[in-house]
Amino acid sequence: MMPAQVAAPDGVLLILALMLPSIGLLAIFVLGHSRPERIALPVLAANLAVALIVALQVGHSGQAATYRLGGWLPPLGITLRADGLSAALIAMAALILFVVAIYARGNFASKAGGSESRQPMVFWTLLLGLSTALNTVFLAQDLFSLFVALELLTFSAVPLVCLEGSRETLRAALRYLLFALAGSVLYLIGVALLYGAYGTLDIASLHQVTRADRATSIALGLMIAGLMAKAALFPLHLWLPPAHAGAPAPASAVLSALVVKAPFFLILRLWFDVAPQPQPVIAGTMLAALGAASILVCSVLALRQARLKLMVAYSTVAQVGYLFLVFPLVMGSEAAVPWASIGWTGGVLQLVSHAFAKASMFLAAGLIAEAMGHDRIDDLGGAAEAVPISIAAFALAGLSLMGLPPAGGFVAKVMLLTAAVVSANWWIAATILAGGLLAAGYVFRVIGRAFADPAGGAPPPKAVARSRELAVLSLAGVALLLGFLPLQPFAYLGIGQGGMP
Amino acid sequence: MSLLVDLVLVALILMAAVWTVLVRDRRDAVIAFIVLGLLLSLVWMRLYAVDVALTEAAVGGGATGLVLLRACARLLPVEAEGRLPGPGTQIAAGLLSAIAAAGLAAVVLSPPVPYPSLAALAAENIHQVGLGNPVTAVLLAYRSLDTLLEKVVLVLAVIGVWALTPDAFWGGAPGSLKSKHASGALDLLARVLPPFGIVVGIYLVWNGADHPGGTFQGGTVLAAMWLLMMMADLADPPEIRLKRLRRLVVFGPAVFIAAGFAGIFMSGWFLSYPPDYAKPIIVAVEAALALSIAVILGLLVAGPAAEPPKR
Amino acid sequence: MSAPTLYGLCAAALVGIGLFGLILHPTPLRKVISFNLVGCGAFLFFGIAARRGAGAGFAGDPIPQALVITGIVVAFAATALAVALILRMLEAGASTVDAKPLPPDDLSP
Amino acid sequence: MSVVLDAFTVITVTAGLVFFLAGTVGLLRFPDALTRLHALTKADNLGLGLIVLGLLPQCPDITSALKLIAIWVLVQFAGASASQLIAQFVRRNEPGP
Repeated sequence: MMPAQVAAPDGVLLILALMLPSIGLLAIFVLGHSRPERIALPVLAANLAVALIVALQVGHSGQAATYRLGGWLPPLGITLRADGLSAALIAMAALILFVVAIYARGNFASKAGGSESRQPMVFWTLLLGLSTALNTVFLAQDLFSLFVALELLTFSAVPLVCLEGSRETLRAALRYLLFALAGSVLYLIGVALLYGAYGTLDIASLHQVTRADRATSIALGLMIAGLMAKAALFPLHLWLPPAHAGAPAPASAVLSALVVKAPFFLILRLWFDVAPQPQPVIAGTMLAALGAASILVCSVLALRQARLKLMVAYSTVAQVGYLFLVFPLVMGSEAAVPWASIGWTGGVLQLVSHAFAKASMFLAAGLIAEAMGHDRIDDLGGAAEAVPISIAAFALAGLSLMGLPPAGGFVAKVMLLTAAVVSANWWIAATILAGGLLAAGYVFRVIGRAFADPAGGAPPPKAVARSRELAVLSLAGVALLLGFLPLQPFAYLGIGQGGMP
Repeated sequence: MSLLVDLVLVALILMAAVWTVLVRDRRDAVIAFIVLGLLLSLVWMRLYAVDVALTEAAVGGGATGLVLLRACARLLPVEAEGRLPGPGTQIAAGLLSAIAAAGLAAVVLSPPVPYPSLAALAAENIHQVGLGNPVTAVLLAYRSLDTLLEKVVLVLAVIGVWALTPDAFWGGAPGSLKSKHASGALDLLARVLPPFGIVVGIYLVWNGADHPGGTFQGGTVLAAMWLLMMMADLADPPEIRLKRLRRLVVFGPAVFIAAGFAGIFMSGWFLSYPPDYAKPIIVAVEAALALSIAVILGLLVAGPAAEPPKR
Repeated sequence: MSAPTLYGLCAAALVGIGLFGLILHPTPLRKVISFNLVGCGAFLFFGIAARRGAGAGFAGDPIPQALVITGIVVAFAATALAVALILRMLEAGASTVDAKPLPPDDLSP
Repeated sequence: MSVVLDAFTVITVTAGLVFFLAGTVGLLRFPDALTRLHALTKADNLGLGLIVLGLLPQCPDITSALKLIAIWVLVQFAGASASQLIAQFVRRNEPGP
């Protein structure tokens, strides 16, 4: 097999998606600059441009963009590939990272002329690390490269949790790290078994050869179990609330909006592209049952939280639970291919709209805490006057979580609900409705308190920069705009699906 | 006879593993783990994976063991040994682990026929990169993206460890690795060994193109020499703000990325090498990487800064 | 029984023993050591895949061998990060380090 | 000629193994750390020396022979230093008899 030595391949943008953020983080590290945001922001802007161009190209050509590293064909070499889903997700990640970066200038911009300080340097390098990691997770087609991508994600995310350095955040970071490492090693064992069984780790090649035998089931079971721990699916969610609540607001936003989605995306890939068809019904039902448990248990826990950030963090576990409802819904649908079913489309839309809504919510929670000096929900009286735009953004994002029109979460949840009804999965339909009601409960609790009169003797709220409030609002706006999508499977997400090169 | 050796080795490994988990004292557990690492490098020799054996001995047993032992020493006064959970949890944990092990054993006992392998493909293409060591060909050519991304992981790990520096000490040096008790033997070792170690490290990198060896193995030996000198107080841990230090960390990954982009112009693909120059480019990249790996491993062992920067 | 099969069973046992330690031990350092045990088992699975895939003049399939080398280095970096976190947490004054869930109000904003 | 060399190798390597065995027995049987160290280092250094000596005639070229000798020298040096360090540790923790 000669490597195909073709000149100037057009998938070279995929390389830039991986390399630009890496180069940026190396540059910040080596320059020891006093103002790392001056490197990070342009890099994230360029990353956004690259992601958008890739997404447009994929849509324009109607084909997946691929790139073979070093010209080596799989199974020997590694392929990067942007199908419709991957392209949409790298664009989503790049957009959220960029807006978060604009917001984070308020937290981590350093003084001109000073020497390098810890928090800005660490935050901006790791934010770029996350960008590399997410782009790799969404684009790589090789199960071991995906392992390295997951490690990139872990190593970028964990130190962000304990950036502040308090005892509680350090403990939360350590617990996160232990869960993430346990997840990685289970995933790695699965990779080893798959290589032993098929002699390839390329997803497209595996798609064609996997058999429904014991080795494959055990390998995929271990990998999915490991990824479940990383995606904080009930009952493996214990690490998430303290970690996401303890991180600084911009880091929480990225962790909740994007980082927990990466392992779910990989489960989706394993389930639809690697696992032998048809997938076992019992496994799909189990995943959905755990998802339903996440929704119900963690929504109730969110209702009972006294702190705003912890409430938002518990809501993340609940909202990620919705994603796992997809598996039995797709199996129960009559669509010829998964991505033509409304269950699958609803799941993807839930992923994207939750990402925007939750990023907006955490950033809003950060501004509210900055303005009020605390984030105790019961004492939020007067917040609506102090930071009206943030409260508005919080409420708009909340619409998406509840699944009320006209938010993106509404379209997603209606699709999931319809799929549940059509496939006669009544318990799933009931869970979706109950989850929406519970979400309404915890969102309105905050909004209600925010419009109350300020408590006597409370210190006057501090002002926050308008540009940061607008950044928050823009994310909530995107979550809202997604609500105007038609209630049907999108051709775009189906581009290049099926694991075929 | 040959299988007897394997049986004895497996028995020793299982003993070390059980000891690692069950022994009460934390330090004993670490020592058992280091013994396990050395036994495992023998296993890798038995599996004819010499490159892995070298890496396991150097990184898996050596560097990991050093990090864990240092942790034990510093944890000693502070942390109480934890209380184990009740018998119910223990039995459940045992059952779960036993089921996992049994499932994996079942997979091992029913291998596919014929056994799949990429050895033939790797052999067919190795002339294009001009290397004699197929493992190096995989790491630096066929699957070079993994190796490149893993370098980014290492840099992120350094940043992650440094992120744990208390704010007042940012820019300063990690805590001294020096032993509390002066030792003539250690001092002598740290003076005599490094010249040999550096030669061995360079040899391993150079040799890695065609024979077992390579960047990690060589880089780890170099790191070990640096750490030895720090432990004997012949070298101070460097201040983390130093530009020179940061350049050394980034040097390898930067050269690798640059070679990758050069590949686009020279032979069409990112991380491809023009056949005539493949070997010199790969050896140059490996040399740069080995230097950075040595520094990074040393920094990871040394830990976050523990004193304020000097004026 | 062939040597790779024997070592494969050894790998399965290592994973089991490591998982047991990971669940059993409440202290994070012991969890990290147990994680490394599981990791060793995972690497050995690649090792037997390599040995069983010997051919084309190589005594082992070089691809899994290379993957193990990458994996060992990543596992080391993870161990170093975890150990640094453990030590920093104790410096920050945590008297206990058990992994019980925090009470809900234990986090400052 | 080669028969003589092979016989030499067999005899010296076997002798080396006997020393290793003696060292191991000493490690297990001697009463305290210092005497165990004594048994271990003396016997193992000699054992390794004999094995290296026995293998020298089997080397295909001079480089391999030099590598073998280098291994012996380095192990000697590392072993001596390590046992020094262990002995110092023992002395600090258990005040001598």
